[in-house]
Amino acid sequence: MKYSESARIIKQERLASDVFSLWIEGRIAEEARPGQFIAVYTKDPSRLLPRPISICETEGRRLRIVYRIAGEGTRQLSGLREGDTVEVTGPLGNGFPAEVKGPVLLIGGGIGIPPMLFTAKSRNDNIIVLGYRDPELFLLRELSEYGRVHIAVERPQECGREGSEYIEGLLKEGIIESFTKGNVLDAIRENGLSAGSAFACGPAPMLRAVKEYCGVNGIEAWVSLEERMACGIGACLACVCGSRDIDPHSGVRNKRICAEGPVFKAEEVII
Amino acid sequence: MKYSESARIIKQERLASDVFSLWIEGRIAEEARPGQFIAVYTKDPSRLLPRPISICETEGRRLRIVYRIAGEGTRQLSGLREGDTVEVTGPLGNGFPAEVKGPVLLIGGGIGIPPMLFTAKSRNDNIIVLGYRDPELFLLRELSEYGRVHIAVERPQECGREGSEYIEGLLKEGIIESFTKGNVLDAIRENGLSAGSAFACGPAPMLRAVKEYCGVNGIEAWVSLEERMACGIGACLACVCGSRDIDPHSGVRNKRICAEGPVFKAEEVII
Amino acid sequence: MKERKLSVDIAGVTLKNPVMTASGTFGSGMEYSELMDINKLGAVVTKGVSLLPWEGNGTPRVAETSSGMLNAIGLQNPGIDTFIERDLEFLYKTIDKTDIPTRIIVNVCGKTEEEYVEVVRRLADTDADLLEINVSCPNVKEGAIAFGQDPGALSRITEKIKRAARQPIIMKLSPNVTNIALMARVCEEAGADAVSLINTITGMKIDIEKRRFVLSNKTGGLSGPAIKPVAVRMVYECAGAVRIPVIGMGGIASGEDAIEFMMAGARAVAVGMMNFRDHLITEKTVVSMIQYMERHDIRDINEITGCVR
Amino acid sequence: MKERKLSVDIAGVTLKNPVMTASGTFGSGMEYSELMDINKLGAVVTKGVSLLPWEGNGTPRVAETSSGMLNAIGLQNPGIDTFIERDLEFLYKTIDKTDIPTRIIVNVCGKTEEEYVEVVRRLADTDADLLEINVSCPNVKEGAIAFGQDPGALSRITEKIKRAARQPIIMKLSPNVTNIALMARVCEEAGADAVSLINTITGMKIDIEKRRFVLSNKTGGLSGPAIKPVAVRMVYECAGAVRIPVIGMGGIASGEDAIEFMMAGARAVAVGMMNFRDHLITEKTVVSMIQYMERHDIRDINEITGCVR
Ligand SMILES: Cc1cc2nc3c(=O)[nH]c(=O)nc-3n(C[C@H](O)[C@H](O)[C@H](O)COP(=O)(O)OP(=O)(O)OC[C@H]3O[C@@H](n4cnc5c(N)ncnc54)[C@H](O)[C@@H]3O)c2cc1C
Ligand SMILES: Cc1cc2nc3c(=O)[nH]c(=O)nc-3n(C[C@H](O)[C@H](O)[C@H](O)COP(=O)(O)OP(=O)(O)OC[C@H]3O[C@@H](n4cnc5c(N)ncnc54)[C@H](O)[C@@H]3O)c2cc1C
Ligand SMILES: Cc1cc2nc3c(=O)[nH]c(=O)nc-3n(C[C@H](O)[C@H](O)[C@H](O)COP(=O)(O)O)c2cc1C
Ligand SMILES: Cc1cc2nc3c(=O)[nH]c(=O)nc-3n(C[C@H](O)[C@H](O)[C@H](O)COP(=O)(O)O)c2cc1C
Ligand code: FES
Ligand code: FES
Repeated sequence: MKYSESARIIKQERLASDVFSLWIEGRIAEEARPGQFIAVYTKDPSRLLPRPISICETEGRRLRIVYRIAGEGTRQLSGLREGDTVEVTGPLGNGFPAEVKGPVLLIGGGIGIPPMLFTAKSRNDNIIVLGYRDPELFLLRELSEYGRVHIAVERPQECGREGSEYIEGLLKEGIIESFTKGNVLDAIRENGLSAGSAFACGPAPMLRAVKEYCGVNGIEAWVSLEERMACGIGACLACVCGSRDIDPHSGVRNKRICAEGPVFKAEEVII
Repeated sequence: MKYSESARIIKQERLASDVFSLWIEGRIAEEARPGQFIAVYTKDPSRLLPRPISICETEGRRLRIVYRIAGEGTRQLSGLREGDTVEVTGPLGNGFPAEVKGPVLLIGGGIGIPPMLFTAKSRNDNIIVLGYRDPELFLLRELSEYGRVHIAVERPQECGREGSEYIEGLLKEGIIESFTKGNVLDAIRENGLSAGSAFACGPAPMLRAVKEYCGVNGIEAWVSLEERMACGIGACLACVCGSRDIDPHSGVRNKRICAEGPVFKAEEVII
Repeated sequence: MKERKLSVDIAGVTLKNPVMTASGTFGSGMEYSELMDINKLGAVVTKGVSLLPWEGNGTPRVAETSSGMLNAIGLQNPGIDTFIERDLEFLYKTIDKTDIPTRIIVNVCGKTEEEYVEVVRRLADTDADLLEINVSCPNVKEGAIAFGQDPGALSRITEKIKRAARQPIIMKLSPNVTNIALMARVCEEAGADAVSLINTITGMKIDIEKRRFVLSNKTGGLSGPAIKPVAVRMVYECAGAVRIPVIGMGGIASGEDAIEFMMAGARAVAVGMMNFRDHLITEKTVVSMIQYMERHDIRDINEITGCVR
Repeated sequence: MKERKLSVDIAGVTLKNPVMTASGTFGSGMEYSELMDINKLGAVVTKGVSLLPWEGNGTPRVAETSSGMLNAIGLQNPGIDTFIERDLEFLYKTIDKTDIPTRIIVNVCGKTEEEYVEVVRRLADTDADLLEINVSCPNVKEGAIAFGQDPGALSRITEKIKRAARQPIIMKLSPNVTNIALMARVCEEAGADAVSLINTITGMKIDIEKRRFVLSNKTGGLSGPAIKPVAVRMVYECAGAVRIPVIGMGGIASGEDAIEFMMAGARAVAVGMMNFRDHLITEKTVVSMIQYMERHDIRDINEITGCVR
C-alpha cells in the first residue's frame, strides 16, 4: 500500500556540512522495507517534480531520511523545522530482497549510505563497507551497531592531523574495522572481503565496479539505481534503466527504477 | 529616492477577519509621503508581479501597511512573522498634495482606508469619512485621533444587536461623529459635509461618486487609483488610466498610476 | 442539494464528468489505482501505443523547469498486442459497469500512416470507447509531430484513420504551429470527431556546469502550469473555429483551471503532469468543479463551455 | 584575477558585455536609473516606438501566471519625435562616453511597411547604435506579428527596412510560428544584421468568477521563466540556421540563465520581465556571469556561445 500524505516533521538535524537527517511521522513508515524510497515534494509551486529519497530507517510511525543538499529542492527541505509538514508519497519501489545467501556485504557510497542503515538493521550477517568523499563520516556510529564496518575515504587529507587522530580513535574504539584511503572497492580489495551476497547503493561508477567485482568473485549482487523521476509510481516511464532481457512489463529492454527497482539484481541491468 | 530592499518584519497583526497590519523596517520609511505606496513581492517564485500596497503610516525607519487578503499573494504575506523578511520597493508614486485648501475631507472606502491614516497624521484640518462593508471597523480608533470621523457601513445588520450597541458606544465615546447605513457618499450627504478639498481612496464606483459630488459642490478632489502593475516605477506602461488631456509624458491620453499617480486631481482622469 | 449535471458528450460517447487524464501521465491507470479511485474519472486516456514495442529515448527523460517540466520519453510502449491483452484488460476489469462508466480512450501513435491505421484496426473490437490520435509528440524523430505541423499531411492521415476506425477519433493537436485553429479545421473537414489540445511545446534545457543538454534527446516537451495561458488561448481559438468538441489540456492543476478551459470552449479537459505532483489531483479536480457549480448554482456543466467569448 | 573578456560584437557594434534589457520592460532606462546604474549594461533596448503616438490597449494590461506574466500593453508610445527628443536625449546624457559605452538599441514598431521605414529613417542621424525591428508583437491588431508569422512578408519588410536604415538592424522574431529557424533564415537572406528572440508567446487568462477575460485585449503575450525552455530551444534552432548573431531572451532571471542562452547559441542576451521582480537584476546578471567565468576559468565569454550542440 502506498500513501500520499502531509507528514509532520519530528526532527531535522545536520549530520555533516551538507547532509541532513529528517524524521517525519505518518503511515508510510509502517509499510516501508529496506531499500525503498519516498517521493518528497517541495513547497515551492514553481518546482513540481518529486525528490526521491531513500528511507534511512523507521520506528513505528516515524520515518527517517538522510539527504545531501544537491540543489534548490533539498536546500528548501533543509529549512523545514519541527512541526512543519512536508508532502510525501511512499513507500515506493521494491527494496532489497530479504532471502539471500549470507553474509551480506552492505556497500554504501556517499549519499548511498543512508538506506544501508535500514538494511543493516534488518539483518544480522552484515559486513558494512562505507565510502566517504571526505572525513565527515555521517551515520558511521549508527551503522557500526549493526555489523563490522570498513570505511574508505577519498580525500582523508582534508581532515588534517586531527583527522587522522580521529580515525585512529575510531579504530581503537572498534567503531571501524579498517580504514582505506580511496573508494569502497579499494577497501573491499585491501581487506579481501568476501560474502554470499552484496547490496550496493551509491554513484554509478561505484555500482559498476561492485557489479564487476561480484561477478568475478561469485558474489550475488544487488544494486540500487538512481534516475530522474516524474510520477514515482511506474506510470510515466521517465526513470528507466536498460535491462539485459526484455522486461515483461515494458515489453522492451527497459525497466522502471521507481517500480521494478530501485534495487535490481546487478546482472540484469545495464549500469 | 526609491529603494529595493529586504525589509525585516517587526510586527504582524490581524485587525479584522481578513485584514492585517504589518510593520516593516528599512530605508523606505524615511522617504515616504502620505498617499505613496510600496511594491511587495511574494517569496513564491511562481508569483512574480508586485503587490502594490499603500503606506498606512511611518515612524522613523518603520513603515506600516494594512492589507486585506485578496488572493494568494496577500494570503502568503499574512503568514510571515516577526523576524522574517519581505522584499519591497518604494516609496512609489506621488502621494497626496500637501498644500491644498482646507479643511480636507479624507474619504476612505474599505481597504482604501489605510492610506488615510498617514494622510490624517500629516494635517490638522481633517474631516474623516470612512466606509466599511461590515462592522469590522479596522483602524477606526487610530484615525479618530486625527479628526472628526463619520462612518458608513454597508451591511451593519451583520453586527446583530450587540453590534448596534457597539456603534452606540462609539458615538457616546466620541470616537465617531456620525453613523450612516450605506456608503461614504450617503454619510457625506446625510451630514451635509463640506470642505475646501477632498482626498479619496477606495473602489472605483466610490471614487466616481466622490468626483461627481465634489464637482457639483465646488470641492477640489484628489483620488487615489488602482490598476494591475508590473514594474511599479513607470517603465512598463501596464498601470495606466485614461486622462482628460494629452499627458506630457505618454504623449497620449494615458497616465501611469504608479508614476504620475496613484493620486490624481479627479477632474484630470477618467475613473 | 440540487441535481447537478456533470456529464458531457464527446462524439456520441457520454462521459460521467469532463475530467480525463492526459495521455502519458497516467499509464493505463494501473499504478494510480493503488492510490485513488479511477472510477471517479470521466475517462482514462492511456499512454500512446504503437504497432510494435518502442524503446523510447535514453535517460534523462525528464527535467524540471519553472512551474513545468520537460519530457522526452519518446513514446516507449509495449506495442498494441500487449497493450490490448494487459492494459485494456485491466481497465475493463477495474471500471464499474454503471450507467455511465469511466470511458477508455486509447492514445495511438505511429511512424507511418500505415502504422497508425493498423493500430486503429486492432482496436476495433476492444473496449476502447474513443481513440485519440497523437500527431503531435515532439519527442520522436519520425511520424508524430511531422503529421501535426503540416495541414496537408494532417488532413490525409485524419481521413485514413477515420476510415479505418470503428470508434470515434480525437485528433490531438500540436501547439508548435503558427495557426492551431487552422489545424483544428483541417481535422474537422477530414472527418475527425473531436480535437484535443495542447500537446507539449518543444523546449530545451542546458546544464551549464556540465555543458550538455539535460535531456538525452536534447529537446523535450514542455508541460505544466507554465504553459496554461498558451493552452487556454489555443483552446479558445480552436473552439471558435470548429463545431466538433474540443478537449482542453495544458497545466491543469485544479477544478478552477478546468473551469477556465471549459469557459474558453473545451467540452472536456485532461489533467497531465500535475498527476505527478499530486497523485489524487484528478479526483480533487472533479470535486472542486462540483463545488464551483454549487457556488454559482450551475445546473449543467455544459452551460459554461465557451461562455467567455 | 585574470583579464576576462566580456565584450561581444553585434553587427560591428561592440557591447561591453552581453547583457541588454528586453524592449518594453525597461522603458528608456529613465525610471530604472534611479535604482541602478545603466552604465553597467551592454546595451539598453528601448520600448517599441512608432511614427505617431499610440494609445495602446485598455486595462488591465497585465496578468500574473505561473512563473510568468501576460502583457497586452499594445505598444503605447509617444511617437518617434518625442522619443528622439526626450528618451534618446536622456540616454545620450546618461551614458558614460568610455571606450565601450553602453549601447543604445531602439526598438521600432509600425502598422505598415511604410511606417517602419519612416521611423527607421528618422533614427538615421540619432545616437542609436542599433535598431531592433519588432515584427512579433502579439498585442496589436495591425502590423507587428502579421509580418513576423509569414516568411514572404518578413522577407519583404526586412529588405525595405535594411535599405532605409543607417544603423545595423536586428529583426525580432515571434515564437508563435511552426518553424522559427526558417524565419531567422529569411531575415538573414533579406539582409538583417542580427536576429533577436523570443518575443512573447500568445496566451490568455480567464477570470472564472467574473466570467471574462482578465486582459482587456483578451489575449496577451506570455513571458518570464515559464517560457525559458521554449526560448532556449528556439535560440538553439536559429543559431544553427544562420550565421548572423542571435540575441537570446525569454525568462532570463540570473547569470546562469544568460549563460544557458549563450551556450545554446546566443551572442548576447536580454532580460525582460524579471526586471519587474528585481529592479537590479540586469546588473546582478552581469556580476554572476563574471563569477561563472572565474569559476570555470573562461577568458572570453564568446567561447561559450554555441558550445553545446
Ligand atoms: C531512488 C533514489 C533514492 C535516492 N536517495 C537519496 C537519499 O537517500 N539521500 C539523498 O541525499 N539523495 C538521494 N537521492 C538523490 C536525490 O533524489 C537528489 O539529490 C534530489 O532529488 C536533488 O534535488 P534538488 O532539488 O536538491 O536538486 P535539483 O538538481 O534542483 O533537482 C532538479 C530535479 O532533478 C531531480 N534530481 C536531481 N538529482 C537527482 C538524482 N541524483 N536522482 C534523481 N533525481 C534527481 C530532482 O528530483 C528534481 O526533480 C536518491 C535518488 C533516487 C532516484
Ligand atoms: C496603488 C495601490 C495601492 C493599494 N493599496 C492597498 C492597501 O493599502 N491595502 C490593500 O489591502 N490593498 C491595496 N491595494 C490592492 C492590492 O494591491 C491587491 O489587493 C493585491 O495586489 C492582491 O494580491 P493577491 O496576490 O492577494 O491577489 P491576486 O488576485 O492573486 O493577485 C494577482 C495579481 O493581480 C494583482 N492585483 C490583484 N488585485 C489588485 C488590485 N486591486 N490592484 C492592483 N493589483 C491587483 C496583484 O498585485 C498580482 O499581481 C492597492 C493597489 C494599488 C494599485
Ligand atoms: C511524461 C509525459 C508523457 C506524455 N506522453 C504522451 C503520449 O504518449 N501521447 C500524447 O498524446 N501525449 C503525451 N503527453 C502530453 C500530455 O498528454 C499533455 O498533452 C501535455 O503534457 C499537456 O498537459 P499538462 O500540461 O497537463 O501535462 C505526455 C506528457 C508528459 C508530461
Ligand atoms: C510589459 C512588456 C512589454 C513589452 N514590450 C515590447 C515592445 O515594445 N517591443 C518588443 O519588441 N518586445 C516587447 N516585449 C517583449 C520582451 O522584449 C521580450 O521579448 C519578452 O518579454 C521575453 O522576455 P522575458 O521573458 O525575459 O520577459 C514586452 C514584454 C513585456 C513583458
Ligand atoms: S518516475 Fe514515472 S515511471 Fe518512474
Ligand atoms: S506598473 Fe509599470 S508603468 Fe506602472
